[in-house]
Amino acid sequence: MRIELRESPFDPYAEVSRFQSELLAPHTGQYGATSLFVGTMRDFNEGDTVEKLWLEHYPGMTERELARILDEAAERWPFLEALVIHRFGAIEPGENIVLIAIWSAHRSASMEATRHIIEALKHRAPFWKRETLAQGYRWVEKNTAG
Amino acid sequence: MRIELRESPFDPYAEVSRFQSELLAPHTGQYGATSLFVGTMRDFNEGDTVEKLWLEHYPGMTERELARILDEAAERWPFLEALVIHRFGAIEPGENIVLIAIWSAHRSASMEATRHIIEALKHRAPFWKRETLAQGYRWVEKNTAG
Amino acid sequence: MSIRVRYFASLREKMGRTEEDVSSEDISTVTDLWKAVNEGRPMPDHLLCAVNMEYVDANSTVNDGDEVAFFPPVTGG
Amino acid sequence: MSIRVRYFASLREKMGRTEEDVSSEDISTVTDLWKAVNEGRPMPDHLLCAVNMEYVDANSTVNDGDEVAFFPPVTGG
Repeated sequence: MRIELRESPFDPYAEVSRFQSELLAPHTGQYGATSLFVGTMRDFNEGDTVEKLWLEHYPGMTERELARILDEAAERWPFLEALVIHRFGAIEPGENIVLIAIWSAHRSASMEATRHIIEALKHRAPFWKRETLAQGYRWVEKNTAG
Repeated sequence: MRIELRESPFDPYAEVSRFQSELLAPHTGQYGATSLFVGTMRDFNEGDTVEKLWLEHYPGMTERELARILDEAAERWPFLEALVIHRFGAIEPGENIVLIAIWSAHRSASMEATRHIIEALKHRAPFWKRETLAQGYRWVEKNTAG
Repeated sequence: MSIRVRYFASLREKMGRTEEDVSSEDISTVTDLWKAVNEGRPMPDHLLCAVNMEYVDANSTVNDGDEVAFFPPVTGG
Repeated sequence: MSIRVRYFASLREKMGRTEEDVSSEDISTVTDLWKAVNEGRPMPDHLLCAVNMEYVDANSTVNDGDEVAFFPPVTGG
Protein backbone atom coordinates (compact mmCIF):
# COMPACT_ATOMS: atom_id res chain seq x y z
CA MET A 1 0.00 0.00 0.00
CA ARG A 2 1.57 3.26 -1.09
CA ILE A 3 0.33 6.84 -0.67
CA GLU A 4 2.25 9.67 -2.28
CA LEU A 5 1.77 13.42 -2.45
CA ARG A 6 3.45 15.12 -5.40
CA GLU A 7 4.20 18.73 -6.18
CA SER A 8 5.09 18.08 -9.85
CA PRO A 9 3.19 16.41 -12.73
CA PHE A 10 3.13 12.62 -12.86
CA ASP A 11 2.26 9.99 -15.47
CA PRO A 12 -0.29 7.67 -13.83
CA TYR A 13 0.26 4.83 -16.32
CA ALA A 14 4.04 4.87 -15.89
CA GLU A 15 3.52 4.93 -12.11
CA VAL A 16 1.13 1.97 -12.20
CA SER A 17 3.48 -0.01 -14.46
CA ARG A 18 6.42 0.66 -12.16
CA PHE A 19 4.47 -0.11 -8.98
CA GLN A 20 3.12 -3.29 -10.51
CA SER A 21 6.51 -4.57 -11.60
CA GLU A 22 8.02 -3.70 -8.20
CA LEU A 23 5.31 -4.64 -5.71
CA LEU A 24 2.97 -6.95 -7.56
CA ALA A 25 5.58 -9.27 -9.05
CA PRO A 26 5.33 -11.69 -6.10
CA HIS A 27 1.55 -11.75 -6.62
CA THR A 28 1.62 -12.65 -10.34
CA GLY A 29 -1.26 -15.03 -11.00
CA GLN A 30 -3.05 -13.97 -7.80
CA TYR A 31 -4.69 -10.81 -9.04
CA GLY A 32 -7.34 -11.11 -11.70
CA ALA A 33 -8.49 -7.50 -11.54
CA THR A 34 -6.93 -4.06 -11.52
CA SER A 35 -9.06 -0.96 -11.29
CA LEU A 36 -7.77 2.57 -11.86
CA PHE A 37 -9.26 5.98 -11.45
CA VAL A 38 -7.39 9.02 -12.74
CA GLY A 39 -8.67 12.52 -11.98
CA THR A 40 -7.42 15.17 -14.40
CA MET A 41 -7.68 18.95 -14.31
CA ARG A 42 -10.39 20.27 -16.61
CA ASP A 43 -10.25 23.74 -18.16
CA PHE A 44 -13.87 24.42 -17.19
CA ASN A 45 -15.91 24.32 -13.98
CA GLU A 46 -19.40 25.59 -13.20
CA GLY A 47 -19.63 27.17 -16.64
CA ASP A 48 -16.36 29.13 -16.39
CA THR A 49 -13.01 28.69 -18.08
CA VAL A 50 -10.38 27.74 -15.53
CA GLU A 51 -6.81 28.72 -16.37
CA LYS A 52 -4.97 27.30 -13.40
CA LEU A 53 -5.57 25.42 -10.21
CA TRP A 54 -3.81 25.77 -6.93
CA LEU A 55 -4.26 22.86 -4.56
CA GLU A 56 -3.68 23.58 -0.89
CA HIS A 57 -3.46 20.73 1.62
CA TYR A 58 -2.83 20.04 5.28
CA PRO A 59 0.56 18.31 5.34
CA GLY A 60 0.53 15.41 7.77
CA MET A 61 -3.24 15.18 8.11
CA THR A 62 -3.62 14.52 4.38
CA GLU A 63 -1.40 11.45 4.50
CA ARG A 64 -3.07 10.20 7.68
CA GLU A 65 -6.57 10.65 6.30
CA LEU A 66 -5.68 8.89 3.04
CA ALA A 67 -4.19 6.00 5.03
CA ARG A 68 -7.38 5.79 7.12
CA ILE A 69 -9.49 5.70 3.96
CA LEU A 70 -7.36 2.90 2.47
CA ASP A 71 -7.44 0.94 5.73
CA GLU A 72 -11.23 1.18 5.87
CA ALA A 73 -11.50 0.05 2.25
CA ALA A 74 -9.17 -2.88 2.93
CA GLU A 75 -11.51 -4.03 5.71
CA ARG A 76 -14.50 -4.04 3.37
CA TRP A 77 -12.92 -5.36 0.17
CA PRO A 78 -10.15 -7.96 -0.05
CA PHE A 79 -7.47 -6.40 -2.21
CA LEU A 80 -3.79 -7.24 -2.62
CA GLU A 81 -2.29 -3.83 -3.22
CA ALA A 82 -3.25 -0.17 -3.50
CA LEU A 83 -1.50 2.87 -4.92
CA VAL A 84 -2.72 6.44 -4.38
CA ILE A 85 -0.95 9.51 -5.76
CA HIS A 86 -2.31 13.03 -5.27
CA ARG A 87 -0.93 16.35 -6.47
CA PHE A 88 -0.70 19.58 -4.54
CA GLY A 89 0.47 23.08 -5.48
CA ALA A 90 0.15 24.65 -8.95
CA ILE A 91 -1.67 22.56 -11.57
CA GLU A 92 -2.35 23.25 -15.26
CA PRO A 93 -5.33 22.00 -17.33
CA GLY A 94 -4.74 18.46 -18.58
CA GLU A 95 -2.43 17.58 -15.69
CA ASN A 96 -3.42 14.69 -13.47
CA ILE A 97 -4.57 15.43 -9.94
CA VAL A 98 -5.18 12.01 -8.46
CA LEU A 99 -4.53 8.34 -9.22
CA ILE A 100 -6.13 5.43 -7.40
CA ALA A 101 -5.13 1.89 -8.38
CA ILE A 102 -6.37 -1.29 -6.70
CA TRP A 103 -5.32 -4.90 -7.38
CA SER A 104 -7.57 -7.77 -6.30
CA ALA A 105 -8.34 -11.41 -7.08
CA HIS A 106 -11.87 -10.67 -8.34
CA ARG A 107 -13.27 -7.70 -10.21
CA SER A 108 -15.92 -6.37 -7.83
CA ALA A 109 -13.43 -5.79 -4.98
CA SER A 110 -11.10 -3.64 -7.09
CA MET A 111 -13.89 -1.62 -8.73
CA GLU A 112 -15.92 -1.05 -5.57
CA ALA A 113 -12.85 -0.18 -3.48
CA THR A 114 -11.69 2.31 -6.13
CA ARG A 115 -15.10 3.95 -6.21
CA HIS A 116 -15.31 4.09 -2.43
CA ILE A 117 -11.82 5.54 -2.07
CA ILE A 118 -12.32 8.40 -4.54
CA GLU A 119 -15.64 9.35 -2.90
CA ALA A 120 -14.14 9.19 0.60
CA LEU A 121 -11.08 11.16 -0.54
CA LYS A 122 -13.30 13.90 -1.98
CA HIS A 123 -15.25 14.17 1.26
CA ARG A 124 -12.48 13.78 3.81
CA ALA A 125 -8.93 14.32 2.53
CA PRO A 126 -7.88 17.88 3.50
CA PHE A 127 -7.28 19.40 0.06
CA TRP A 128 -8.71 22.69 -1.19
CA LYS A 129 -8.88 23.88 -4.78
CA ARG A 130 -8.38 27.48 -5.77
CA GLU A 131 -9.26 28.20 -9.41
CA THR A 132 -7.70 30.98 -11.44
CA LEU A 133 -10.28 32.41 -13.86
CA ALA A 134 -9.87 35.10 -16.53
CA GLN A 135 -10.56 37.63 -13.77
CA GLY A 136 -9.07 36.74 -10.42
CA TYR A 137 -9.48 33.54 -8.50
CA ARG A 138 -12.04 31.68 -6.42
CA TRP A 139 -11.98 28.88 -3.89
CA VAL A 140 -14.06 25.88 -4.90
CA GLU A 141 -16.85 25.75 -2.32
CA LYS A 142 -17.64 22.07 -2.56
CA ASN A 143 -17.03 19.09 -4.78
CA THR A 144 -19.49 18.10 -7.48
CA ALA A 145 -21.59 15.03 -6.76
CA GLY A 146 -19.64 13.15 -9.38
CA MET B 1 -14.06 4.52 -29.67
CA ARG B 2 -11.72 1.64 -30.38
CA ILE B 3 -12.26 -2.11 -29.99
CA GLU B 4 -9.39 -4.49 -30.58
CA LEU B 5 -8.96 -8.25 -30.37
CA ARG B 6 -5.40 -9.44 -29.83
CA GLU B 7 -3.79 -12.81 -30.14
CA SER B 8 -0.57 -11.77 -28.38
CA PRO B 9 0.13 -10.24 -24.95
CA PHE B 10 -0.41 -6.49 -24.52
CA ASP B 11 0.59 -3.86 -21.98
CA PRO B 12 -2.63 -2.09 -20.97
CA TYR B 13 -0.86 0.96 -19.55
CA ALA B 14 1.25 1.50 -22.68
CA GLU B 15 -1.94 1.09 -24.77
CA VAL B 16 -3.85 3.62 -22.68
CA SER B 17 -0.95 6.11 -22.84
CA ARG B 18 -0.70 5.75 -26.61
CA PHE B 19 -4.46 5.97 -27.16
CA GLN B 20 -4.65 9.00 -24.91
CA SER B 21 -1.87 10.88 -26.68
CA GLU B 22 -3.34 10.02 -30.10
CA LEU B 23 -7.08 10.35 -29.61
CA LEU B 24 -7.55 12.39 -26.46
CA ALA B 25 -5.11 15.18 -27.28
CA PRO B 26 -7.88 17.33 -28.86
CA HIS B 27 -9.90 16.81 -25.67
CA THR B 28 -7.22 17.98 -23.22
CA GLY B 29 -8.92 19.93 -20.46
CA GLN B 30 -12.31 18.38 -21.29
CA TYR B 31 -11.93 15.09 -19.46
CA GLY B 32 -11.68 15.16 -15.70
CA ALA B 33 -11.97 11.41 -15.21
CA THR B 34 -10.44 8.27 -16.64
CA SER B 35 -11.50 4.85 -15.41
CA LEU B 36 -9.69 1.61 -16.25
CA PHE B 37 -10.43 -2.00 -15.63
CA VAL B 38 -7.79 -4.61 -16.42
CA GLY B 39 -8.61 -8.31 -16.20
CA THR B 40 -5.59 -10.56 -15.75
CA MET B 41 -5.23 -14.32 -15.90
CA ARG B 42 -5.04 -15.87 -12.45
CA ASP B 43 -3.24 -19.13 -11.76
CA PHE B 44 -6.20 -20.43 -9.74
CA ASN B 45 -9.92 -20.89 -10.29
CA GLU B 46 -12.55 -22.75 -8.29
CA GLY B 47 -9.85 -24.09 -5.98
CA ASP B 48 -7.65 -25.53 -8.73
CA THR B 49 -4.31 -24.46 -10.13
CA VAL B 50 -4.69 -23.30 -13.70
CA GLU B 51 -1.61 -23.66 -15.90
CA LYS B 52 -2.89 -22.19 -19.13
CA LEU B 53 -5.96 -20.65 -20.65
CA TRP B 54 -7.26 -20.95 -24.15
CA LEU B 55 -9.78 -18.33 -25.15
CA GLU B 56 -12.07 -19.19 -28.03
CA HIS B 57 -14.25 -16.53 -29.64
CA TYR B 58 -16.71 -16.01 -32.46
CA PRO B 59 -14.86 -13.77 -34.93
CA GLY B 60 -17.16 -11.11 -36.28
CA MET B 61 -19.86 -11.48 -33.65
CA THR B 62 -17.39 -10.64 -30.87
CA GLU B 63 -16.55 -7.27 -32.41
CA ARG B 64 -20.20 -6.52 -33.14
CA GLU B 65 -21.33 -7.42 -29.63
CA LEU B 66 -18.58 -5.32 -28.05
CA ALA B 67 -19.58 -2.38 -30.27
CA ARG B 68 -23.22 -2.83 -29.22
CA ILE B 69 -22.21 -2.85 -25.54
CA LEU B 70 -20.16 0.36 -25.96
CA ASP B 71 -22.98 2.06 -27.89
CA GLU B 72 -25.47 1.20 -25.16
CA ALA B 73 -23.09 2.53 -22.49
CA ALA B 74 -22.57 5.74 -24.48
CA GLU B 75 -26.33 6.31 -24.47
CA ARG B 76 -26.49 6.01 -20.69
CA TRP B 77 -23.29 7.79 -19.69
CA PRO B 78 -21.75 10.80 -21.42
CA PHE B 79 -18.15 9.83 -22.15
CA LEU B 80 -15.63 11.26 -24.59
CA GLU B 81 -13.69 8.16 -25.57
CA ALA B 82 -13.52 4.43 -24.94
CA LEU B 83 -10.86 1.81 -25.53
CA VAL B 84 -11.49 -1.93 -25.22
CA ILE B 85 -8.83 -4.57 -25.89
CA HIS B 86 -9.52 -8.29 -25.43
CA ARG B 87 -7.21 -11.26 -25.92
CA PHE B 88 -8.01 -14.54 -27.61
CA GLY B 89 -6.02 -17.75 -28.13
CA ALA B 90 -3.39 -19.09 -25.72
CA ILE B 91 -2.89 -17.12 -22.48
CA GLU B 92 -0.45 -17.65 -19.60
CA PRO B 93 -1.00 -16.75 -15.92
CA GLY B 94 -0.21 -13.08 -15.28
CA GLU B 95 -1.05 -12.05 -18.85
CA ASN B 96 -3.81 -9.52 -19.34
CA ILE B 97 -7.09 -10.68 -20.85
CA VAL B 98 -9.11 -7.51 -21.10
CA LEU B 99 -8.70 -3.74 -20.84
CA ILE B 100 -11.55 -1.25 -20.62
CA ALA B 101 -10.73 2.47 -20.47
CA ILE B 102 -13.29 5.28 -20.40
CA TRP B 103 -12.66 9.05 -20.48
CA SER B 104 -15.37 11.45 -19.30
CA ALA B 105 -15.84 14.97 -17.95
CA HIS B 106 -17.04 13.79 -14.53
CA ARG B 107 -16.08 10.80 -12.46
CA SER B 108 -19.33 8.88 -12.12
CA ALA B 109 -19.80 8.50 -15.90
CA SER B 110 -16.39 6.89 -16.42
CA MET B 111 -16.62 4.59 -13.40
CA GLU B 112 -20.21 3.48 -13.98
CA ALA B 113 -19.68 2.95 -17.71
CA THR B 114 -16.56 0.87 -17.03
CA ARG B 115 -18.42 -1.27 -14.53
CA HIS B 116 -21.37 -1.71 -16.86
CA ILE B 117 -19.19 -2.62 -19.83
CA ILE B 118 -17.20 -5.34 -18.03
CA GLU B 119 -20.41 -6.91 -16.69
CA ALA B 120 -22.12 -6.77 -20.10
CA LEU B 121 -19.00 -8.14 -21.79
CA LYS B 122 -18.90 -11.09 -19.38
CA HIS B 123 -22.55 -11.89 -20.06
CA ARG B 124 -22.75 -11.27 -23.79
CA ALA B 125 -19.43 -11.15 -25.66
CA PRO B 126 -18.92 -14.56 -27.32
CA PHE B 127 -15.72 -15.72 -25.65
CA TRP B 128 -15.19 -19.10 -23.98
CA LYS B 129 -12.41 -20.03 -21.58
CA ARG B 130 -10.78 -23.46 -21.58
CA GLU B 131 -8.51 -24.02 -18.59
CA THR B 132 -5.55 -26.37 -18.64
CA LEU B 133 -5.15 -28.01 -15.21
CA ALA B 134 -2.46 -30.40 -13.96
CA GLN B 135 -4.57 -33.18 -15.42
CA GLY B 136 -6.29 -32.34 -18.68
CA TYR B 137 -8.49 -29.37 -19.38
CA ARG B 138 -12.00 -28.10 -18.70
CA TRP B 139 -14.30 -25.50 -20.20
CA VAL B 140 -15.30 -22.79 -17.74
CA GLU B 141 -19.06 -23.27 -17.32
CA LYS B 142 -19.96 -19.75 -16.30
CA ASN B 143 -18.35 -16.57 -15.10
CA THR B 144 -18.05 -15.77 -11.42
CA ALA B 145 -20.42 -13.13 -10.07
CA GLY B 146 -17.50 -10.78 -9.70
CA MET C 1 -33.41 -23.50 -47.79
CA SER C 2 -29.71 -23.62 -46.90
CA ILE C 3 -28.34 -22.56 -43.53
CA ARG C 4 -24.77 -22.35 -42.26
CA VAL C 5 -24.61 -23.70 -38.69
CA ARG C 6 -21.68 -22.99 -36.35
CA TYR C 7 -20.77 -24.51 -32.98
CA PHE C 8 -18.42 -23.10 -30.36
CA ALA C 9 -16.42 -24.20 -27.33
CA SER C 10 -17.66 -27.28 -25.42
CA LEU C 11 -20.62 -27.65 -27.78
CA ARG C 12 -18.26 -27.69 -30.77
CA GLU C 13 -16.39 -30.56 -29.11
CA LYS C 14 -19.62 -32.39 -28.26
CA MET C 15 -20.91 -32.05 -31.83
CA GLY C 16 -17.53 -33.12 -33.18
CA ARG C 17 -17.59 -30.37 -35.79
CA THR C 18 -17.09 -26.63 -36.11
CA GLU C 19 -19.71 -25.87 -38.72
CA GLU C 20 -21.95 -27.44 -41.31
CA ASP C 21 -24.46 -26.49 -43.97
CA VAL C 22 -28.02 -27.68 -43.47
CA SER C 23 -30.44 -27.86 -46.38
CA SER C 24 -34.05 -28.58 -45.58
CA GLU C 25 -37.54 -27.29 -46.30
CA ASP C 26 -38.82 -28.41 -42.86
CA ILE C 27 -37.00 -25.77 -40.83
CA SER C 28 -38.66 -22.53 -39.87
CA THR C 29 -37.25 -21.72 -36.40
CA VAL C 30 -33.95 -21.99 -34.55
CA THR C 31 -35.44 -24.86 -32.55
CA ASP C 32 -36.29 -26.75 -35.75
CA LEU C 33 -32.71 -26.32 -36.92
CA TRP C 34 -31.34 -27.57 -33.60
CA LYS C 35 -33.50 -30.69 -33.80
CA ALA C 36 -32.49 -31.28 -37.42
CA VAL C 37 -28.80 -31.53 -36.45
CA ASN C 38 -29.46 -33.34 -33.12
CA GLU C 39 -31.75 -36.19 -34.11
CA GLY C 40 -34.82 -34.51 -32.63
CA ARG C 41 -33.36 -33.86 -29.14
CA PRO C 42 -34.65 -30.65 -27.52
CA MET C 43 -32.37 -27.66 -27.03
CA PRO C 44 -30.78 -27.51 -23.56
CA ASP C 45 -32.02 -24.52 -21.53
CA HIS C 46 -28.65 -22.89 -21.03
CA LEU C 47 -27.67 -22.95 -24.70
CA LEU C 48 -27.34 -19.62 -26.50
CA CYS C 49 -28.16 -19.00 -30.14
CA ALA C 50 -27.36 -16.24 -32.59
CA VAL C 51 -28.69 -15.63 -36.09
CA ASN C 52 -26.36 -13.62 -38.28
CA MET C 53 -24.26 -12.78 -35.23
CA GLU C 54 -27.13 -11.39 -33.18
CA TYR C 55 -28.58 -13.09 -30.10
CA VAL C 56 -32.06 -14.53 -30.66
CA ASP C 57 -34.37 -16.82 -28.73
CA ALA C 58 -35.08 -20.34 -29.86
CA ASN C 59 -38.44 -19.42 -31.40
CA SER C 60 -36.89 -17.01 -33.87
CA THR C 61 -37.36 -17.63 -37.56
CA VAL C 62 -34.44 -18.69 -39.73
CA ASN C 63 -34.21 -17.77 -43.39
CA ASP C 64 -32.35 -19.06 -46.37
CA GLY C 65 -28.71 -18.01 -46.28
CA ASP C 66 -28.66 -17.29 -42.53
CA GLU C 67 -25.69 -18.10 -40.33
CA VAL C 68 -26.93 -19.68 -37.11
CA ALA C 69 -24.59 -20.25 -34.16
CA PHE C 70 -25.14 -22.45 -31.09
CA PHE C 71 -22.92 -22.08 -28.05
CA PRO C 72 -22.70 -22.49 -24.27
CA PRO C 73 -22.84 -19.52 -21.84
CA VAL C 74 -20.02 -17.10 -22.60
CA THR C 75 -17.07 -16.76 -20.22
CA GLY C 76 -14.86 -13.94 -21.46
CA GLY C 77 -13.42 -10.91 -19.67
CA MET D 1 -3.15 25.92 28.44
CA SER D 2 -1.48 26.56 25.09
CA ILE D 3 -2.97 25.49 21.77
CA ARG D 4 -1.62 25.76 18.24
CA VAL D 5 -4.42 26.84 15.87
CA ARG D 6 -4.17 26.43 12.08
CA TYR D 7 -6.35 27.82 9.29
CA PHE D 8 -6.61 26.61 5.69
CA ALA D 9 -7.79 27.78 2.29
CA SER D 10 -10.51 30.49 2.18
CA LEU D 11 -10.68 30.56 5.99
CA ARG D 12 -6.93 31.19 6.16
CA GLU D 13 -7.44 34.18 3.88
CA LYS D 14 -10.43 35.41 5.89
CA MET D 15 -8.53 35.12 9.16
CA GLY D 16 -5.52 36.82 7.59
CA ARG D 17 -3.16 34.29 9.14
CA THR D 18 -1.99 30.72 8.71
CA GLU D 19 -1.60 29.77 12.35
CA GLU D 20 -1.33 31.14 15.85
CA ASP D 21 -0.80 30.01 19.42
CA VAL D 22 -3.63 30.58 21.86
CA SER D 23 -3.03 30.58 25.59
CA SER D 24 -6.07 30.68 27.85
CA GLU D 25 -7.54 28.90 30.84
CA ASP D 26 -11.13 29.58 29.63
CA ILE D 27 -11.05 27.11 26.75
CA SER D 28 -12.34 23.59 27.12
CA THR D 29 -13.89 22.76 23.72
CA VAL D 30 -13.23 23.41 20.06
CA THR D 31 -16.14 25.88 20.07
CA ASP D 32 -14.56 27.82 22.94
CA LEU D 33 -11.34 28.02 20.99
CA TRP D 34 -13.15 29.24 17.85
CA LYS D 35 -14.85 31.98 19.84
CA ALA D 36 -11.60 32.99 21.48
CA VAL D 37 -10.04 33.72 18.10
CA ASN D 38 -13.23 35.18 16.55
CA GLU D 39 -14.38 37.70 19.11
CA GLY D 40 -17.20 35.47 20.32
CA ARG D 41 -18.79 34.80 16.90
CA PRO D 42 -20.33 31.31 16.61
CA MET D 43 -18.77 28.70 14.35
CA PRO D 44 -20.31 28.54 10.86
CA ASP D 45 -22.19 25.26 10.26
CA HIS D 46 -20.13 24.12 7.29
CA LEU D 47 -16.76 24.62 8.96
CA LEU D 48 -14.69 21.52 9.65
CA CYS D 49 -12.36 21.04 12.58
CA ALA D 50 -9.59 18.63 13.41
CA VAL D 51 -7.72 18.06 16.66
CA ASN D 52 -4.25 16.61 16.20
CA MET D 53 -5.08 15.87 12.55
CA GLU D 54 -8.25 13.92 13.29
CA TYR D 55 -11.75 15.16 12.47
CA VAL D 56 -13.77 16.09 15.56
CA ASP D 57 -17.06 17.83 16.19
CA ALA D 58 -17.23 21.28 17.71
CA ASN D 59 -18.07 19.97 21.20
CA SER D 60 -14.84 18.00 21.48
CA THR D 61 -12.47 18.81 24.28
CA VAL D 62 -9.14 20.45 23.60
CA ASN D 63 -6.10 19.85 25.75
CA ASP D 64 -2.84 21.62 26.40
CA GLY D 65 -0.43 21.16 23.50
CA ASP D 66 -3.11 20.17 20.97
CA GLU D 67 -2.98 21.27 17.37
CA VAL D 68 -6.45 22.42 16.29
CA ALA D 69 -7.27 23.13 12.65
CA PHE D 70 -10.26 24.97 11.19
CA PHE D 71 -11.07 24.73 7.50
CA PRO D 72 -13.85 24.91 4.89
CA PRO D 73 -15.29 21.78 3.19
CA VAL D 74 -12.53 19.88 1.40
CA THR D 75 -12.38 19.83 -2.40
CA GLY D 76 -9.58 17.48 -3.44
CA GLY D 77 -9.53 14.63 -5.90
